[in-house]
Amino acid sequence: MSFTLLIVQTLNGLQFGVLLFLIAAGLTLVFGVMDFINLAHGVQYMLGAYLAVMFYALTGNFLIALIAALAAALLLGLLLEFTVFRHLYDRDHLEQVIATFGIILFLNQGVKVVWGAAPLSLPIPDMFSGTIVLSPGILYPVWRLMIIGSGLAVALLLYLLVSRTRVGMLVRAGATHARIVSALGVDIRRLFMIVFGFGTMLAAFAGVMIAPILSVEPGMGDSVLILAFVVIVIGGIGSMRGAFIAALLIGLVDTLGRSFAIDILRLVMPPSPARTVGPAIASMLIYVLMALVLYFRPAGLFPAKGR
Amino acid sequence: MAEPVPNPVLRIENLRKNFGGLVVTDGVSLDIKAGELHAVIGPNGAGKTTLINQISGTLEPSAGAIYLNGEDITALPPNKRAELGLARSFQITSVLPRFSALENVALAVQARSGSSYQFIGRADRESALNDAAMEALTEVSLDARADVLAAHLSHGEKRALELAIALAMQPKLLLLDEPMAGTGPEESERLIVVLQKLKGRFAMMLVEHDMNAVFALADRISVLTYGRILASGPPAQVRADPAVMTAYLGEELE
Amino acid sequence: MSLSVTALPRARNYEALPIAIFLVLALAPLAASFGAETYLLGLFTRVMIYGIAALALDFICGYGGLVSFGHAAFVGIGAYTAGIFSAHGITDMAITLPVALIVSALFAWLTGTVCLRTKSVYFIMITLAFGQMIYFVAGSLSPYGGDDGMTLKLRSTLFGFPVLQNDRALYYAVLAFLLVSYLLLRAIVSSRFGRVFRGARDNPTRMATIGYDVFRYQRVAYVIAGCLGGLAGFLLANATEFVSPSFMSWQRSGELIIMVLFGGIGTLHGAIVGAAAFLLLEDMLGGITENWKLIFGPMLVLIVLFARGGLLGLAQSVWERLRRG
Amino acid sequence: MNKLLSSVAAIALIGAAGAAQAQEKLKIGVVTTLSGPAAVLGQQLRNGLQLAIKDNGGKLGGREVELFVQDDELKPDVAVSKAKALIDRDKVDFVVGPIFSNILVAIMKPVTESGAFLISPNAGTSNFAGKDCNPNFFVTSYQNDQNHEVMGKYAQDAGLKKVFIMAPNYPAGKDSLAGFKRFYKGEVADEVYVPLGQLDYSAELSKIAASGSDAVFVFLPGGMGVNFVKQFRQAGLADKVKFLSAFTVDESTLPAQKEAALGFFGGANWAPDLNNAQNKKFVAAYEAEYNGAIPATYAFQAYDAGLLIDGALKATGGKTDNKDALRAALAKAPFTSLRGAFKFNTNHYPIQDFYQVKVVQVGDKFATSIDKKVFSDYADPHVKDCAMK
Repeated sequence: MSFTLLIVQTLNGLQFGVLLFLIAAGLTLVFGVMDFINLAHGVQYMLGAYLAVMFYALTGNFLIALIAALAAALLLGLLLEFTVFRHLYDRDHLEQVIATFGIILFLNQGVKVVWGAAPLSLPIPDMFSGTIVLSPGILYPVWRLMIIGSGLAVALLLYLLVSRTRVGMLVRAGATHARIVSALGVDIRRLFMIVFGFGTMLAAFAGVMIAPILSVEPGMGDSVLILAFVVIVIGGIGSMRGAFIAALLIGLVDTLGRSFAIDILRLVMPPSPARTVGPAIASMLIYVLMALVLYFRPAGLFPAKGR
Repeated sequence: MAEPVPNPVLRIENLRKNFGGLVVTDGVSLDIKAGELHAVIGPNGAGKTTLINQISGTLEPSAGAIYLNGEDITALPPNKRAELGLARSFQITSVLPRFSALENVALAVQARSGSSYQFIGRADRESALNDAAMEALTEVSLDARADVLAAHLSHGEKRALELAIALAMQPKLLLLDEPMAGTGPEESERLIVVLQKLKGRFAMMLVEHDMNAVFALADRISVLTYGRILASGPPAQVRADPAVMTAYLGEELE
Repeated sequence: MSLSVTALPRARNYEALPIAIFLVLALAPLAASFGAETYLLGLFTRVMIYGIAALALDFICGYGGLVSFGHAAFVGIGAYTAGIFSAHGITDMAITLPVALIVSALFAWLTGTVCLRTKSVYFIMITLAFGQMIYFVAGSLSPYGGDDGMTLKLRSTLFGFPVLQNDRALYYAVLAFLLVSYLLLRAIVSSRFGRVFRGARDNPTRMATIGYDVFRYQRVAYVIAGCLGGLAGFLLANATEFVSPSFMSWQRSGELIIMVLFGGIGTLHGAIVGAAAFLLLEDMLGGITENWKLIFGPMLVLIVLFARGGLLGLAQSVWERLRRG
Repeated sequence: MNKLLSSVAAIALIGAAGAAQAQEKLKIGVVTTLSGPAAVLGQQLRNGLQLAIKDNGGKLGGREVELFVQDDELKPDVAVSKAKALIDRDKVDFVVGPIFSNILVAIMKPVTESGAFLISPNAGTSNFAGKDCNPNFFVTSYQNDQNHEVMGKYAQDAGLKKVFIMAPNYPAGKDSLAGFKRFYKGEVADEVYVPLGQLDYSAELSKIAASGSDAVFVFLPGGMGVNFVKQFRQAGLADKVKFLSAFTVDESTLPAQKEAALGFFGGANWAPDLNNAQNKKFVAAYEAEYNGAIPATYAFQAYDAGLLIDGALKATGGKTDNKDALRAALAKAPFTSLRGAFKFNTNHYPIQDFYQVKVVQVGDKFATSIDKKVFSDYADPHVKDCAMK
């Protein structure tokens, strides 16, 4: 458990956290402003990755693939919003869950029919494909640093958008007092579309950025979706700041837990049971964290007021 | 301020509530005698509902104490206060929409008669519960609408239903949070008659904007502004109080 | 978020439908004996077992407004109790079933104490959290097969007699458990307790000011639902002669919610219809094409968009339209 | 979609051949994983068996074949239900499958107790090789530990000093590392179990880098392997640390791993370039039939399962009603395996050669290639616990 290893793992946790934030940001916006539970949000992440693979195969240029994938994901997202989601906004949460779960089943299978069941991959753009030396013998992939950097940049951009622009003001107001916002004569439907489209793009962006690291396969959004929900619930629904802090917290706890749980358990038990129990405990950590947070703060770390 | 009353049903001592920097209840002290109807009036935002919420226990005060029949209830949850004889109506109608009017009231009766941890036997066929509930509905002239779902009642009927629920609890103190709000003149008139009939049976605290109702019903009036009690006393005295005149009542009474 | 108040008084088919459902279930083995008996019996046994779990979920969800996203955890606990006992050679259900129920109840009591402090979506997520925890615990039980699960050597016995060994006997035992669960929940729903529990969904603040400690009532209901989930798991282990952590994955919890909504939430018998519809569709569509989810997914969307109140609601509105001509 | 079409085509073909002969069709059930990320393995299994039937003119053992394919969804209880459907509704004589050990454990009882034969073209757990061996159960693949043992033997023979080993935290994962350590006697830098389905290996990669190992040995099937291989390469470890594996780099994952896996090693009982005429024909036919995809071991073992059924039925004259005769015929393994020498041990698990294979580029595709034979006529050690003689 050397110090360099701790630093590397912290970076890894940060990278994972930033990725979660990109997904959770859209989720918490849509949930907070529209009171809409969109389970299909994870599918948007998957679509982003698949579209990037497709456009990369067509153009051979990562940047073009990224932009095209974002545009296509936005179009698909808006298409879904138009055909299905907008009819669900005034339904209760349970119905939203079921309908969007149906969308997940459909799109997971659809992706398999279109692109096949085999995992696909997207290469890292050449200029970012190397590693940098953190300390002698310890390398760190540049692309992971890129993910951290771009994620933090998006977080900053979101902060400025939400705190400095009119749409951002409406979004903040909408997260706490949706009825008042609609009473102000704001075209709530248009606001919803903007928010939804934006959330979709963020998820797709996360999918594109992670595609060079993870395999692109049907169902890749499912586990991420659950984690994103954990993030927004810990952070407090509708709170961008909460989502950011909770995402980093989950990323760090999960990564550090996985790498050090066994070592810590070895201090108190023999290595063999530690190896068996360790991974189970490591997998459980984030859920334990969520249960603890909700026990002491039943509406998350940064509860939106008036909710 | 008014003299301390011996053995009041409700005594509030120096109650204080702040949300962050905003002080909503600012050192309120108040007594309600047995059988008395005590009205609390004041402009919007004076902290009247906040006060009621603290008394009924849905909101925790920042400082001060609340006594019901001499017992300190400041830290008790709402259901315990209800068991001790505290009933309330809500400013925004608060009934059980999926239950019939009769069942709404029967639930209140049930809370006071025997255990509710009975898992078999149809509750809606227990005549003891239904009879008592019907009695309360009759008192508020809602007996004809007993089988209608609460969600389908008119606004005035829902306000009456709230009153019936409170009655069925056989309270020692009833908190009424703007019972006339949103009702038409005719329905208000009817509610005033009902309340007049009930007066004296138990202590009541009435928060109300409708000054006709307040002056027709109240034994004493306290005026609340910015979370403080500005004046307190019999209606005639409050009406004559120059501070009240300028601060609040003046314009409205003229 | 409007309240579906209108869905309440449907007294007429309230009685006819459950009777029809149980009649069909009671007679199904006769029909099955004309072909593919073990398979059909097995399939319907599974339907009824998931029916019990879905019933329990409908009870807390449809009547109490407590949407649990971790209900499969109880199914898993029941199944693992049966499995672990069986691994140690104890199969008598006079011992194992009560233990399964008690363990489920304890888990429900403990987690309910934490979960019920939260509301709405937070409740959904915290129940998920506990479901995931117990899922990972089961996966780490390496003496009992770990992630692979394990085969039960024997089905449960009663006082030494192998009463469930025969598929048909198992079928009718499960049917009996389903009937008892259904009748029990129906009784509870309309009892004093059930009325308080239902009231707590409509307006918890009002219930508190009338004098009810809402939390305690909800926790008791949660324990009841947990016990029935455990019962379903116990039976599932016997029916498949196998236990596995996958019984309690979050996907399974999600499927239980779908079953409840599919049939028609807040009706109890709707949960049984939903379980049947879900499992039979899965089986049939799976037989038509391996891409059956391409059909099933949109079906869920359509049900939500156009058939409020699930299949029962749909059937009812079609029936009423026909009657009016 | 093309798969659906091809299965329709296969059925049509069977139908055309069927007109000539009125003998009752041979019913074979398939239990395989066709949904979720692991579907790619399940499809290989199904494709391999279908190809074997097609290459035999739609017949096995002289009888037309009717194939019933069931998706187990990787859920054990669903698998049990579908297996019962095959036995009971469809009256199959053989069940071929599954991919995963946990599904095998679940369906063993319902299938074999009914008298049908279960032929596993992949999963081969140690309990069914040993104390729980079953007369109606045959394995055309291997005992699960063996590919790991190949790598352990290789690491030992190559004189590797320090190896970092890793597998998912489930029974097959534990068997895997135990198998490796059975032959590798050098220092184990660390033994790591990750949760099944883990996608990001950043934590483990840092540990590998910090451990100063000569080599890693991993067992990370499916998508796990795709991710690990890519991240291993990205972390810059590929040039410093030798990559040994089982079920981690094969033709089902290489289309996604591509260059990232070049030069990586695996242990296997077969590779597409195994040099015999029958195998070459099979690989070419598979590529032609399934959109140019190179078959992986799952496909070849399923193809062999088809050949096994064919050979045994020829020996019984196409009859399946005498189970004992059929069992005896199956046990003789009366067919020429694509891997060459093949026979069943008394526990009905194969005795066969094992190889170290290496990832190479073939045109614009990637495949494993035989590098070195590690074991000859190798049998699993669990057979001593099996009561069958």
